[in-house]
Amino acid sequence: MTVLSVRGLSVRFLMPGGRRVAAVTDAHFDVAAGECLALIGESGCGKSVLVSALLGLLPANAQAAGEARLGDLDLLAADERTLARTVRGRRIGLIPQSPAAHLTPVRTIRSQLQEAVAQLTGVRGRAALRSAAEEAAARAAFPADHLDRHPHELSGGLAQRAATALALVGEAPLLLADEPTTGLDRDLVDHTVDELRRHVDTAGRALLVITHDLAAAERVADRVAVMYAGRIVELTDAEAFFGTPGPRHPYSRGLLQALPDRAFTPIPGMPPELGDLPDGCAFATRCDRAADTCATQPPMTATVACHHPYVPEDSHA
Amino acid sequence: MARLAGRRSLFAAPVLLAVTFGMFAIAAASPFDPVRAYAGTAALGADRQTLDRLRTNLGVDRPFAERWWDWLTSALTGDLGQSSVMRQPVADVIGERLLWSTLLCTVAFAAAVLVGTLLGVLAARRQGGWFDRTVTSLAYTLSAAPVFWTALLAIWLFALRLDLLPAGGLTDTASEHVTPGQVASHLVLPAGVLAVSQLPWFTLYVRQGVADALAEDPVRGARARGLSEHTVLLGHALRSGLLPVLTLIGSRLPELITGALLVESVFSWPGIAAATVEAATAVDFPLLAALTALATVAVLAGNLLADLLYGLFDPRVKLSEM
Amino acid sequence: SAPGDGSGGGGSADSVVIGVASEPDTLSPLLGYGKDGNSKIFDGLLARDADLKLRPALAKALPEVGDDGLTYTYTLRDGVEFSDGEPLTAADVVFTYETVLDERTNNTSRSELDAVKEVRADGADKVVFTLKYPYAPFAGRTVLPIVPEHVAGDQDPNTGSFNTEPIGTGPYVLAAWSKGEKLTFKANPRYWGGAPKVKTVTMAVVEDDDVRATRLRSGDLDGAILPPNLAAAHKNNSGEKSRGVRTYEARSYDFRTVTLPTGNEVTGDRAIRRALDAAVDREAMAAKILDGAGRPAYGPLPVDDPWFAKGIERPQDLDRAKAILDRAGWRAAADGVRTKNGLRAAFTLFYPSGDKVRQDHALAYASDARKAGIDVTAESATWEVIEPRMKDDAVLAGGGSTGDPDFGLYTLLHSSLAGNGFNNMGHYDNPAVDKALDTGRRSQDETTRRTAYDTLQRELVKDPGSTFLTHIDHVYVLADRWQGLTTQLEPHEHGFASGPWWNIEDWRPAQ
Amino acid sequence: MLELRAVTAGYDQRAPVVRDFSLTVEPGEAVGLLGPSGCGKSTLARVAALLHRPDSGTLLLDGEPVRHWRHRAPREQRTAFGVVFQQPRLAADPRLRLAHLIAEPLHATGRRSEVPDRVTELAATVGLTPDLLTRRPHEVSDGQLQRACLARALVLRPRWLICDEMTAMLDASTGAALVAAVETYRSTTGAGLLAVGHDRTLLNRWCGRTVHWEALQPPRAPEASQGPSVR
Amino acid sequence: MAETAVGPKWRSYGTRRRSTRTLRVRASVTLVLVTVLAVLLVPPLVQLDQQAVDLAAKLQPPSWAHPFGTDDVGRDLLLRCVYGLRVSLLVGVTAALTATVIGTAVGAAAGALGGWADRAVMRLVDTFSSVPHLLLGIFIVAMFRPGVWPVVVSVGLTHWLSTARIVRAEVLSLRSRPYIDAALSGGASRLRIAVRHLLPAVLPQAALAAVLMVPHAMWHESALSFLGLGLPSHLASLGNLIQNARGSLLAGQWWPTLYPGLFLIVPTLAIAGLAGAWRERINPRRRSELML
Ligand SMILES: Nc1ncnc2c1ncn2[C@@H]1O[C@H](COP(=O)(O)OP(=O)(O)OP(=O)(O)O)[C@@H](O)[C@H]1O
Ligand SMILES: Nc1ncnc2c1ncn2[C@@H]1O[C@H](COP(=O)(O)OP(=O)(O)OP(=O)(O)O)[C@@H](O)[C@H]1O
Ligand SMILES: [Mg+2]
Ligand SMILES: [Mg+2]
Repeated sequence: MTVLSVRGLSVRFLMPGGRRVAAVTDAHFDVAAGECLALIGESGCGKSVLVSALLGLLPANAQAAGEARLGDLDLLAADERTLARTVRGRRIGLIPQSPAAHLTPVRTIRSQLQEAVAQLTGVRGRAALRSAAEEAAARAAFPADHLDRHPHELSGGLAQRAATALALVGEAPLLLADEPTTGLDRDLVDHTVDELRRHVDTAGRALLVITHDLAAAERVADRVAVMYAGRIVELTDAEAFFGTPGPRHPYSRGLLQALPDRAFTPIPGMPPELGDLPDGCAFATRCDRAADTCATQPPMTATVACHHPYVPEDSHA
Repeated sequence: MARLAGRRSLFAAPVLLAVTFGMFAIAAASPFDPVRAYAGTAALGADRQTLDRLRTNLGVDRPFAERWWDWLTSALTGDLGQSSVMRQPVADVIGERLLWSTLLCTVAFAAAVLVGTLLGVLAARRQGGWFDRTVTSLAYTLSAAPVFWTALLAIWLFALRLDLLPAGGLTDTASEHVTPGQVASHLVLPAGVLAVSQLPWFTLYVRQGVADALAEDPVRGARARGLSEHTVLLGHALRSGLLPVLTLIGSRLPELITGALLVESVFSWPGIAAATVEAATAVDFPLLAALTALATVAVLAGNLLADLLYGLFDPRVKLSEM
Repeated sequence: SAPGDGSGGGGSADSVVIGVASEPDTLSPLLGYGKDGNSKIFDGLLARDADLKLRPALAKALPEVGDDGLTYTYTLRDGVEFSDGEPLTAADVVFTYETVLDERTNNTSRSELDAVKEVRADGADKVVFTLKYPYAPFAGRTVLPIVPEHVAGDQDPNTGSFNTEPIGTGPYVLAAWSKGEKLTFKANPRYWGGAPKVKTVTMAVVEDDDVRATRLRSGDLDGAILPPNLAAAHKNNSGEKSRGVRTYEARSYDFRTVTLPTGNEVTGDRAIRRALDAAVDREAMAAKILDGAGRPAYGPLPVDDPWFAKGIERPQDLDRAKAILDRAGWRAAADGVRTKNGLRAAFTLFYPSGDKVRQDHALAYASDARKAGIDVTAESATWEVIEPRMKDDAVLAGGGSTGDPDFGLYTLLHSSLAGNGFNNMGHYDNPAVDKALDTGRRSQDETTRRTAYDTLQRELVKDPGSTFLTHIDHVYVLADRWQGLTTQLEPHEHGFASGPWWNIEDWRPAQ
Repeated sequence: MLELRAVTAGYDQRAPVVRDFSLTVEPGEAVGLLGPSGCGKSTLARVAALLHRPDSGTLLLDGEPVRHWRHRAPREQRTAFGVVFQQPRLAADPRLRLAHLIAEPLHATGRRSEVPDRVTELAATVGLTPDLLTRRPHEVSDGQLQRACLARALVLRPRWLICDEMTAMLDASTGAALVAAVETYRSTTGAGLLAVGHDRTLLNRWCGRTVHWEALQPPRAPEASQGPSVR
Repeated sequence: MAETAVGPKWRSYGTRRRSTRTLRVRASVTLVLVTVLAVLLVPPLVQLDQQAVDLAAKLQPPSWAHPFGTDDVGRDLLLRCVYGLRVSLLVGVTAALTATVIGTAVGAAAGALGGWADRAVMRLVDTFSSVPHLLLGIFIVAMFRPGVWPVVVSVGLTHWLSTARIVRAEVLSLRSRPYIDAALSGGASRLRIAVRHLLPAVLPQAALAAVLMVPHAMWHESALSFLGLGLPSHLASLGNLIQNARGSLLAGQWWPTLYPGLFLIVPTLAIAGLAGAWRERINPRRRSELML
């Protein structure tokens, strides 16, 4: 059963002087119940914007097109009221990127947690709220003795855990986690990832996790989507992606090769300007397999959008 | 917190000294003539001898520093002196009137802060919407409206046209006893007018603070968490944009007192503020000094409160640094 | 509670609420309260009736004048008690006058009793005043309220509690004084003239004219003094409260004048003064600025006054004004302002700021003067600023005292008082006028005095030391619940003691 | 030489976050500092960059003890450090366009003339395309902002680089590119590097020497535990 | 790049607001321009004496001869409104600017310096604000001859206090932000931090204070004038005109109140509109949302 089904989602930012930034272009994917989809891709390729679009949290100069179905609700067409009252927090939880910036600076973590608990769950009463909040904190490994601190008094990792705790409160059927593991040490990453996995497994919930931490992605994801310059260029099973035969898109390969435990070499060239994308494949300029055909937009096949994908045999080449 | 309060109280003494001394100095330097003020309209028919005699009797030709010192030393022993315009001991003048002024100012201020904040929040909710535009235009208009004007309009509307509220005084003019019910009904108009005169600042600052906060990431985070609009507005946007408002609580006090000055005289409210202008233009040193000392204490307390509130409401402001 | 019911507005005849513009600083006669009579809490030896004639009050009869007008003997009425039950004695009278005359008492009108040499009791019920010089209108000064020595005697008259808790013999006692809000008076059951029918009188202090008018309209007040335009508006609107109100226009001695100081080269010139006198349109000022509630002033005394010199009325006559100036050598220059020997016919006219009526008079005056080629610049200032400049610059002054022409005119015009405080502001100096003033003051003979004041008024037309513009009517609006209300001819100060309520103790309910 | 000797620092005198911490970084050396989340690494980084006054202990800069911190530190000392903060969103003035953000230290130190060249050069180094340079922080992704912050840290050619979890929010390729940029800078200028993070693999790969927090600081008393309650 | 063959249906978020905003900004600019032009051009062009009293033409309702009617001594109200606006704008704008500049500078300096300097400055502010403004105003004005400048000085010198406090509070909160650390590390001096990083953040607050101060200063002027200390009360200033018209309103003549009132409020709203637009322009997020 699909929880979220995204069809042709595109997002543009209108800039002064009539320029447009194509942050997300024509994204198609589904997330099924009990499934975890990891979204990876170069910084600035549009992952966070995609998530914002799903929650209706884009700024006023943005335009969105396409369809994103959550059950029978089209998230893109829904009005702010519906989104605010029934969707956010209740049907879709979000762990935002830069959590420290997304916490209200003048209130303690405890009060924000308790507030979220009070609004999203049926828990009432001082003592009950208190313990529920502490429980939520514990789930994200947020130390209880830091609950009475304000966001600016937290370390990066602590803020990250606070944000995770807040997002888990609503027990939403779909969780969007934007870099849930930044600033965490290995133990905590594992803890968080396991918690997310447990969250998904318990009640057939779905998880869309954006991460740069490929180890974490490997640990949690069922499927992997790779984004490049606003497009999803590869969407495949995690096992195949991380293990054998490995990714098929040249970009995905480059990404994996850049890992510190592998070659630790960056993909050559500059990331493309989203305001001025080429007509064809955006990766062509940086791709060692590029050919003339790359001047046209490659169609998305079953798992990859590339004119010259690696085929399984190539993987050991 | 206690340390800050303690340190401020220590500071209060020199400030009080400076303010009262300054007041004596300014008043002495002003062209106002205490004798003329004392004599009132009778002065316009008085001859030179009478005026000279009054001048000696009132002791107004002594240097102001000397008079300030006298005032100070006797004030320290508890004797606030004799008010020449009121023909009464200063302590009596204050005793009779302070309660009513405090009542008026407190109610008005509380109303201004609460209603102003509420309107500001509602206006900020949809910036540029019709409600926002109505409220802001109204706020700017009100900020441009002199207090005596709003007062007159309020009397005209509520006392005359609608016949809802009494037009002035502390109690019904014919009544002889001060009952809480009467005071309450007589308080509505003056306090309302005073509140309305202070309202624009709160409304507009709250609106600005909330509107700015609404565009920031923390509110985006709060929204994403699924908090209700209400909570987002009050618990997050308002809380983040509250700093200027807290400041206003301290720093609008002087304006409030100035407003009370006018409101009290328009509504025949037997408070102390109306006496202030009289004391000033009459160069009634003892009364003036006592009133400024009172105002100073009020303002210092207000500012201290504001500073303490900063620490409470914005943890990024460190009390230890103030 | 709605203002209509609880307050006096509902209309019982035994209470009245009156809106006044200012509150007395003190209620102690020792500091000047009620010095002209009508003080309600107190009585003087004498009082004035509706026509301002003196009549006995605490004294049994008008005083016996002896020794060529140097002694005045009063016999006290029997059985008068202060409101605390103590009887009135001659000692109280002596105490009152002696305290007022005491140098240390801060009484501003002490100079009015300047003529008194000595006051002494002659037995328990006789008081004898001995004067320094014959002072014809002296009896008029003895309306001064009498205070009880047994209460005020132990206090410092300047600061004592008697200032706010007065006790007197008058028809009313002070029941409450909420400073800045109102004073409540109750009928004095011990009043020697019989307990008043109106049992409660409240004087609500409402500084602002417009607010007073509004509160009157809202039924919060039964009566109030109002500027003429607001009173007129009230008359038109009074239907809304469906209750009768009456408007009373009290004639007054209250004049508005422009002082023309002798020290100023322009205003000191008699031709200029006479031209100005001819150029001003007094009728228009009375009709437009005062909305008809006032009349042209042809001199310090109002046309209604029995002492007014008949025949000095004169209309605006611009041609005459121009002729006078032409003859005196003031020639019109290019900008329309006349000059003489290089001197521009221009001067500054100060008016006290905040006084709308004087402001309008000043502007209208400047406008009229301009038509005759005299450039008058109106400028507002506080009295503090005006005072030192009174001898050089014109001032829009006001004044007027009731009772006797001497009271107002001597201080206004006598050259010996030039520049003395606010007396004779313009340093007017006219021997004929001085002589008339002295005669009027000294002579006991009614005809001699009448001739003297007649001469004086005509002399003022020939050499106008100031341009008298209007006499202002004081306009009062009062609920129509009593019968036979009258007004007195009123002095410059008004509101608290003057007005239709000057004799409130005598009011009788309307049927 | 950058030397921390027995530094104790924190936000509350009674419960310091960093206690008795000692560490030395030689010029040209790259030291990785590895530690669990919330242990005080960022605090230490701020102390080292003269942005946070320690409660006790000394900081020796080329053998000279540092006496003043923050505003009072002499400008040359402050600018000897290039700092990449952990949270780019908070470390960027929201009103400045990225180009200006990068150039701000040049403006602040009166080296206006170098601005155009340095900005173009650094933008290329960290992989910022020209159109991003005209945007303000809220109009770019977190990773792009972090790149601008690195450029800002490099713009004054500091002798010491302090990178607080610089690559935590960057994808592998960009991360590798930035590390390469830092390494190039280091090798050409001989600057010292203190890289803070918890990715052991990354630090091992990047830095010549990786030290562990626990090894440098005596173990904490249990009540002051800063670690997660769930492990 | 090519949009998909069937062009996607874009859902936009905030364009409608944008167009009404443009309209509002244009209206504000026009009004401010008209005001300034009227104030600058009418007095020299129209050579009529605004002080000319004509008792016969007292309180005439608006007509062709007197589009705004006449006041209670028969002066033309239109002319007086224009003259009044001239004086009031001068007083209001100068006083508001003075107050705002002093307040912002003092507040920013106190907040940015912190510590000892902050305390000293803030106690000074406390001292100043202890005396009710009107009183201080009264005394300051009383020391000079009536005129425009004493009023400006008195209003300007008494009204910077709340701005100073507001600005300082904001600065206190801002100055511990990480981006200030970053600036420090970039070698910025205190002054530069105050001017480049703190000040821009508090400008909206200061601007709001300034806008609110304009009408406030205008009426403060009339309150002082009323006490006899400001401008001569027959001189046209909007405050004086409104003040003088009170009695007429109760007597049923609305025009002496309405027109000066409009002259006071409309420019205020226009200035507020401009300030609002400017505020949107300097707020980075609003700015990009409005695509400025
Ligand atoms: N408000 C905006 N206006 C214009 N462009 C924007 C805006 N917000 C984001 N962008 C652009 O959209 C693109 C996608 O940004 P997004 O934040 O989704 O990146 P990301 O994939 O999450 O990257 P990171 O891994 O660095 O977080 C970026 O190139 C960014 O510059
Ligand atoms: N401004 C502050 N006020 C009070 N406490 C603070 C403040 N900043 C950080 N702390 C606390 O100090 C401790 C160490 O924080 P620090 O940021 O140095 O940790 P860190 O090692 O960088 O952690 P992370 O890896 O999660 O970023 C944490 O417990 C944190 O809550
Ligand atoms: Mg992102
Ligand atoms: Mg950290």
